Amino acid sequence: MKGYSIERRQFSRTFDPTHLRPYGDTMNDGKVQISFTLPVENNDKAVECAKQLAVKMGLEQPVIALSKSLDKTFTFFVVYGNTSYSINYEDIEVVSVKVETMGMKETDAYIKENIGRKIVVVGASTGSDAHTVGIDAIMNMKGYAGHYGLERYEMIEAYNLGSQVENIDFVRTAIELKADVLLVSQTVTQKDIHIQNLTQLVEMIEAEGIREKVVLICGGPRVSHQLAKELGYDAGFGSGKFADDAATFLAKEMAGRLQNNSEEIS
Amino acid sequence: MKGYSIERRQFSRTFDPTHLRPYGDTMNDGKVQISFTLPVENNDKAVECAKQLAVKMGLEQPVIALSKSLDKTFTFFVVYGNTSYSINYEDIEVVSVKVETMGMKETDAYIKENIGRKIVVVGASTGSDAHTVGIDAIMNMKGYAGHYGLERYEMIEAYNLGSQVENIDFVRTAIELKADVLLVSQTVTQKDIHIQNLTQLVEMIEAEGIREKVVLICGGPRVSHQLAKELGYDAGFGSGKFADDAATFLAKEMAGRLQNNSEEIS
Amino acid sequence: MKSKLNINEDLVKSCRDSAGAIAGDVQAFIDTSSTIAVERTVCRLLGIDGVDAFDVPLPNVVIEALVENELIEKGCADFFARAFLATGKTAQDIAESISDDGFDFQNLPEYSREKKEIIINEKCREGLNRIKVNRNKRRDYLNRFGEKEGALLYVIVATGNIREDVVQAVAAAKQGADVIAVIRTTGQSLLDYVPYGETTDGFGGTYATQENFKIMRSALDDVGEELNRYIRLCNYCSGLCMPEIAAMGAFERLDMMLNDALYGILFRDINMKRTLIDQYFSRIINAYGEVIINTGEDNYLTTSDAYEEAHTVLASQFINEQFAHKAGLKDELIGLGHAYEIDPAFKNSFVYELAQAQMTREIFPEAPLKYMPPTKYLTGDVFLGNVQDALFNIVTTITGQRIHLLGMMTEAVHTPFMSDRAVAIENASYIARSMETLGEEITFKADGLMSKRANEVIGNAHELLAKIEETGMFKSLSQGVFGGVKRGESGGKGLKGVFLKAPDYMNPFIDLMLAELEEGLA
Amino acid sequence: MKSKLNINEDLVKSCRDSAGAIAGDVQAFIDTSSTIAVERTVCRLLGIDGVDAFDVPLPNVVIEALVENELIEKGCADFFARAFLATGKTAQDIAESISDDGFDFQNLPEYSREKKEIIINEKCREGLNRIKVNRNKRRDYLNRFGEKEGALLYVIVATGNIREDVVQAVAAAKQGADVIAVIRTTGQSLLDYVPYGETTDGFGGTYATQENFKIMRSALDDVGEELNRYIRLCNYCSGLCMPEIAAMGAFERLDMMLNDALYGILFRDINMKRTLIDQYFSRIINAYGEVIINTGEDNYLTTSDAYEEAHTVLASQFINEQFAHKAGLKDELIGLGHAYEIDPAFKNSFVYELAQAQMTREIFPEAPLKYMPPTKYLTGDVFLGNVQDALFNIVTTITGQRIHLLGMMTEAVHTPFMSDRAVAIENASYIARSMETLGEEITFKADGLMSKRANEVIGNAHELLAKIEETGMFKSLSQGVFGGVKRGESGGKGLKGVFLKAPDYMNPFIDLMLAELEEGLA
Ligand code: B12
Ligand code: B12
Ligand SMILES: Cc1ncc(COP(=O)(O)O)c(C=O)c1O
Ligand SMILES: Cc1ncc(COP(=O)(O)O)c(C=O)c1O
Repeated sequence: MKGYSIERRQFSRTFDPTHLRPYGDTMNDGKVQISFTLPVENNDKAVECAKQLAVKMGLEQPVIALSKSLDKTFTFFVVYGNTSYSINYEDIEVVSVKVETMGMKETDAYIKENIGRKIVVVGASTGSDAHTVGIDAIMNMKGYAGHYGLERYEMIEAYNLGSQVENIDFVRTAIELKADVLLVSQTVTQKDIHIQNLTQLVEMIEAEGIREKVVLICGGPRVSHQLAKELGYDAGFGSGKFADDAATFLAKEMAGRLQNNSEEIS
Repeated sequence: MKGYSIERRQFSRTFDPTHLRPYGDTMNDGKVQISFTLPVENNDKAVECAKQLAVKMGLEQPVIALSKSLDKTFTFFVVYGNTSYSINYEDIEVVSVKVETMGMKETDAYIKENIGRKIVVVGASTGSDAHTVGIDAIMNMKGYAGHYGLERYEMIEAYNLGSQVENIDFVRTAIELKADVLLVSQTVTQKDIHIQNLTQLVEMIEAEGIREKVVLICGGPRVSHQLAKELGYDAGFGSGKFADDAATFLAKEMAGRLQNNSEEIS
Repeated sequence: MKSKLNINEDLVKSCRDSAGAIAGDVQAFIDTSSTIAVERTVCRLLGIDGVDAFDVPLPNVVIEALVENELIEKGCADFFARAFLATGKTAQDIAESISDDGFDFQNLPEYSREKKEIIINEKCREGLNRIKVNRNKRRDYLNRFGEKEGALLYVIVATGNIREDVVQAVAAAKQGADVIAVIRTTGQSLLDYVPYGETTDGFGGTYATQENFKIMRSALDDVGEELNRYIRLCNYCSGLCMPEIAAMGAFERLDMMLNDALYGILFRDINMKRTLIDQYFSRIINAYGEVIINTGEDNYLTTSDAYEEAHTVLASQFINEQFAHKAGLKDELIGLGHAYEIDPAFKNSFVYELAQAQMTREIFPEAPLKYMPPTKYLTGDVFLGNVQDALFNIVTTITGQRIHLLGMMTEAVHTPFMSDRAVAIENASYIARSMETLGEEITFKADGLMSKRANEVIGNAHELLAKIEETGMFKSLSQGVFGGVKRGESGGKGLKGVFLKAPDYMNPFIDLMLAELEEGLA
Repeated sequence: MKSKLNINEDLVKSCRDSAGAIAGDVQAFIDTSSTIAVERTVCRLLGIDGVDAFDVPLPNVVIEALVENELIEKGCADFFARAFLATGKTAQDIAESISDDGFDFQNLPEYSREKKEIIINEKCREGLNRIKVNRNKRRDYLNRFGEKEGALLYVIVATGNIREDVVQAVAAAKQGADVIAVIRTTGQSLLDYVPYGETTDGFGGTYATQENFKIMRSALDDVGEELNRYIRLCNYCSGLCMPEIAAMGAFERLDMMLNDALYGILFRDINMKRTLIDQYFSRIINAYGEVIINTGEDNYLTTSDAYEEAHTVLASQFINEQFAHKAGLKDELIGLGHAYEIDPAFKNSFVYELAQAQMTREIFPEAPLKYMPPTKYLTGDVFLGNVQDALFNIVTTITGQRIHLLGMMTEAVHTPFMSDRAVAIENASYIARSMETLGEEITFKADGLMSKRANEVIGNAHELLAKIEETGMFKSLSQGVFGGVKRGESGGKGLKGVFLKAPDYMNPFIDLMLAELEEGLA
């Protein structure tokens, strides 16, 4: 008998942020669950393959909880095991929206005080994307999940252009409407079409020479603030973010810019 | 914009057993699903940690489908992505039970013809393990899932000692009953207690000098033939194996040994 | 069957009357006009296929030429009647010569109505016979294998590559799927032509082409033989090519087609006149081919709240039923759509969905209702997602929905993996098995929440239908009655393709098929 | 409430009568004897705690000494009465001097019955007051926070380490759990003593010790304050130490205890005489502390088929109810066990489980039924497992089971991860919310499958009870009536610890508690 450790693996059970590991029921036990399909017949050899793949993925002593035929030459696996990998939590740097979200009334008051006029916001689901529920959630009067949309804000003039709006039309309309803020929604992410589309928009706006004049915000289920920043946006909002988050950000961002400008001028 | 590949990853879509990869909806796409909990608060930083862990596990472009608070400092993640790892299917070697399973009548006939007397089988759930359903499934008259148990076999004399049978008592009883075959069931695997227990049994049997005289079989939900062989057993049966599988194996194994013996003698 | 919900039958009847009036109104308009898609379909039914050197399908080439030559108002059947008489060639040959610029439109002779009718009717019958062969083949299969009781498990494949789709579809069939729908590539519905040949490069779906239909049909027939079950094939004919795709489906023995002008209007911004005319012809073809249509009311609940706007779904179903009847579809072929899109945070959400599904079942007793799973409220929580789908599966099992579109636990993440589909099929099969006769075992409280809710929904639908009847369908759509989406009468894509029929316009297919359908498909 | 299943009430009554007779028979035996566990419990209730230098608990030290000195037959209360009178010391001091070998058994004087009763009753009341304080504290909490309607979501923690258990339990409470059960380490039920102190090294569970109880209780009280809910704590007192653990639980305000001699007999091979005597005293303590007991009939279905042996569960529940009544437990404290262990491959499995659960609910209308999830038929298919658990959750929601032990999708894989529990709680909460009033909305067909099934199960239980009444409980157990497990009257662990009471045997706790309980807990 060789290769089997009889005793439970010894590991420190103290939380260590420099070696952050997954948690099953004990600190640092490293437990993870994996599932995947292999394009081979369901037999002992396939199970061994699954095990070895799990090992390559860093699992120690993977347990194949399930191997199930999906077809003659396809087998689905569910695997549990403990990963040997850890993450240094202290090294992680992320950019996130820092401002604390205000309510609608608060934001309206803030705009009144700090900007003194209505903010013009133009939004759309751009490119070939036909999903409107996300941008509607942010803009429509009734809002979403109990958060009123921008149309209901006293100090925001909101234009929702709908979906499948080509970037070129979007930019043109924004210029016509003298938009202060552009909101772009992207839902379809297959083949990274959202990246492609969002990048194109930034480039167009830069080409038009209005990048500095507008606050540029994108959103969608697979959009993070980090991604948005990397793509050249001022902010990005994903799932679980609502009109009030966006409104707070755009109001503060506008105010911040005004202040900078006036400082520069003075 | 850097670091994002706009175009879909190019990979060969031809099945290649030397580079077996998981299958989502396209050959070699490498798709896997992972879930785990990290002992940190649910925020952007935690999401980034989850992503980095997934990357360490070999996932390219992991998508964090879910990040959900379990408590203030625990966050659960569901991640999808494509792994860069592959397995050489042709290199995989597994030992598996090769014989084709016979039905009860067939096995009885086989024993009559090849052994010419009843085979004495003694089984138990050993050590501290109190699970009897597995060994009962194999031995009890009524069997399990439509497979009759060994007690119903005409040519098998079956003794089911039940559960929590200490190895020492098990061996003693087996000797008393002149057992040809020993069946051991192990269900509890925490802290690898089954390995510990199964190993101890083999050692005892060797110490008693009867290893060559008995067919030694183990079983249980986490037992594979491979594991059984490594531990020194003649065979191992896991989930989805029934009395007929065990009966076929033990009959053929007995017959094989008889033949070898008679060959050696002549 | 007595209503389990004490449904107000008078109100239901009144809804149907209103819907009949609404559809009648629209039909009066439809009868005045045709579209380039309808005419291209006539080409296809006459046997024209293939593309030119620039990959433009020959039906498009022909119809563009007729438009250019101002021959379109009489219908392309009129043109072909004349061309047949003049040249003695097949439609395909004629089309090819048009494509090669070798057709002399200038000197095409005119013939008597009678002569034209004789020759064109003959050619049309040939086309229709191709469809009949398929119809009979399906009937044979169903006789041989028998028809499944209970819900048909419907799954989608969407790899973009028809060959990979086949792999997925075959695996799904083996796992227990009864219907395979090949999702179309994003945006195909806005193409004013149908792509040609085998394709492997769709995006979020696979091109609907006749060759792709054929490839999948044959794969499903093969696996069906293996499994001793008839595996149905479904595709989508909403969009700018409704009747063309209906014709292709009829030729390749598709069994179901998503077919709904309202869906195109609201969710693809297609012009309402264009698509309602297209829908009429497409549905006649579906009816003739015994292809079950699926309507798209479920989509309303992706943009509107399922509880508050439940009545809009019902109202639209009534209208769609009437449109379908006008096109010769029997109730057995009308797969009205609805969906389990209620907010899972909502108290008693399941109870309301059960009431809605039971109500729909009772109001359309013969229709093979198409029931869509929760999608909007699925998140990346795949474990909970599988439970949301389970509740949906239960409603179907209890209320006898027929076309049961399986929910995917990964709905919010990606188009389904092979394993996602397997998980979904196992979920649905387990529930169908473990609750097999539950529907018969339970009754609902006479004056309970469910009964009240059902009657409330009917009441609201009744009111809405009355309003639409008064306002007219086109104007109502511009007011956003469905899915909260507003569309203008002259807005949207494809209006350019609509034209007024000349007094001597000719499309014998319509008459031939409707006549046969009225006879009850001899 | 009218039966939804048209249950034959006469047969139910007759079952109850049989069970009463069976329990009465056993009770006659119980009253003749005591056990070392009962006597150790008297020690604990008198305030003895702690261990000696070899980690042997002082109650064990004392009782072993009494056995050795042949003083046990009169009961340790008799000994302590004499020792109190002779030494004037506390029970703890006396125990310690026994432990230090400093107690002079030889020269312990005898006193009149009256004198002994006066002093021992006084000391006993002190012990009982400790329990009353807890009882009142629980009542206060429940008054403050209110009692939850519907099912109590019950989850287990099982890390082996009480500190880690606390982390899990607190997280579970925040996710929505109402009851936390700390699974015991494997094999603790076979220890003839209760381990002492805080422990971190259990195996498949955590040692049940008084200190561990205290640690968890305090953590749950804290998180309860935060959540404005009273979080219940559960542990296990089946096994060789039933009454001792009951006493510890009463001291530390546990709210529920698994408590079932039959479970110990069948699944832990504990001697039936021993554990039935222990059970009696333990249940009196549970009753006095207002601790809900949970019985173990669910376990029968892990070794027997749920459909075929459903009646054995019901028969055993009837018997357990009678045993509980004899120990002064009100119906509100009798958490009879059953389980959703039906084979998922079985047609209509859900319908049968629904019938069984509804039947149980109607037969024991006041009992806080403990309903166990599917376990045996869970496999490594965690996705399907979550759906199996969903069906179980639905049965509880429809039929109003009270103690709802959440199923884990990873049941066949490992003891629950924190995330497994979260998935389970989300599953159950979603279903409870979305089907909140479904139970009120539906009725079952008068002469349907469910009604027939329920009455069939009752009929079979009736027959079985009649047979047990005739054969006697002990002999019936040796014939394998429950769970297919056969146990002999003199087999199993712990028989050595049973002794016949002397005629002047004394255990004032029994009388004091029963008297108060009869008064209705003043
Ligand atoms: C409803 C729906 C549809 C409806 C859309 C109706 C409509 N008018 O929008 C219909 C049925 C028409 C549809 C069509 C298609 N869909 Co669709 N659809 C969905 C579904 C079910 C829900 C999306 C939704 O409405 N979510 C609710 C909203 C509120 O959430 P949200 O968009 O994330 O928005 C929130 C945040 O992200 C944020 N946000 C979003 N945008 C913005 C913008 C700004 C500025 C800010 C600040 C914030 C913000 O705020 C919102 C509130 O929190 C999803 C599956 C799912 N459950 O997610 C699939 C899904 C998005 N669809 C998908 C696909 C593939 C399609 C099709 C391409 C299918 C096809 N082949 O035809 C077509 C798309 C056609 C096209 N050209 O785009 C895929 C996308 C896969 C991927 N990742 O690329 C999904 C994930 C389904 C799947 N599993 O395949 N779909
Ligand atoms: C029923 C059950 C119990 C019952 C057992 C009743 C009984 N008399 O057996 C009870 C309630 C008493 C119980 C107790 C405990 N259980 Co338990 N139990 C289960 C459960 C639900 C089902 C097991 C089962 O019966 N499966 C059905 C049988 C037929 O399958 P099988 O054993 O795999 O057998 C098949 C094959 O493996 C093979 N086979 C098996 N043995 C052999 C032998 C031979 C020779 C051959 C040829 C083939 C063969 O053939 C069979 C047919 O195909 C599982 C969870 C699950 N769903 O798996 C947990 C489980 C096994 N139990 C578990 C635990 C931890 C316990 C306890 C330790 C809990 C505790 N702390 O007290 C105690 C055990 C006490 C002890 N000392 O062992 C864990 C084990 C975790 C692990 N991997 O270590 C599980 C997985 C539950 C969990 N998630 O925590 N349990
Ligand atoms: C009625 C109807 N038609 C068509 C479709 C699909 O259409 P498209 O291919 O235009 O996305 C749907 C999709 O949900 C539908 O409901
Ligand atoms: C009634 C009863 N008591 C006790 C237990 C747990 O006992 P042990 O700690 O002996 O495993 C169970 C477990 O299922 C039970 O049902």
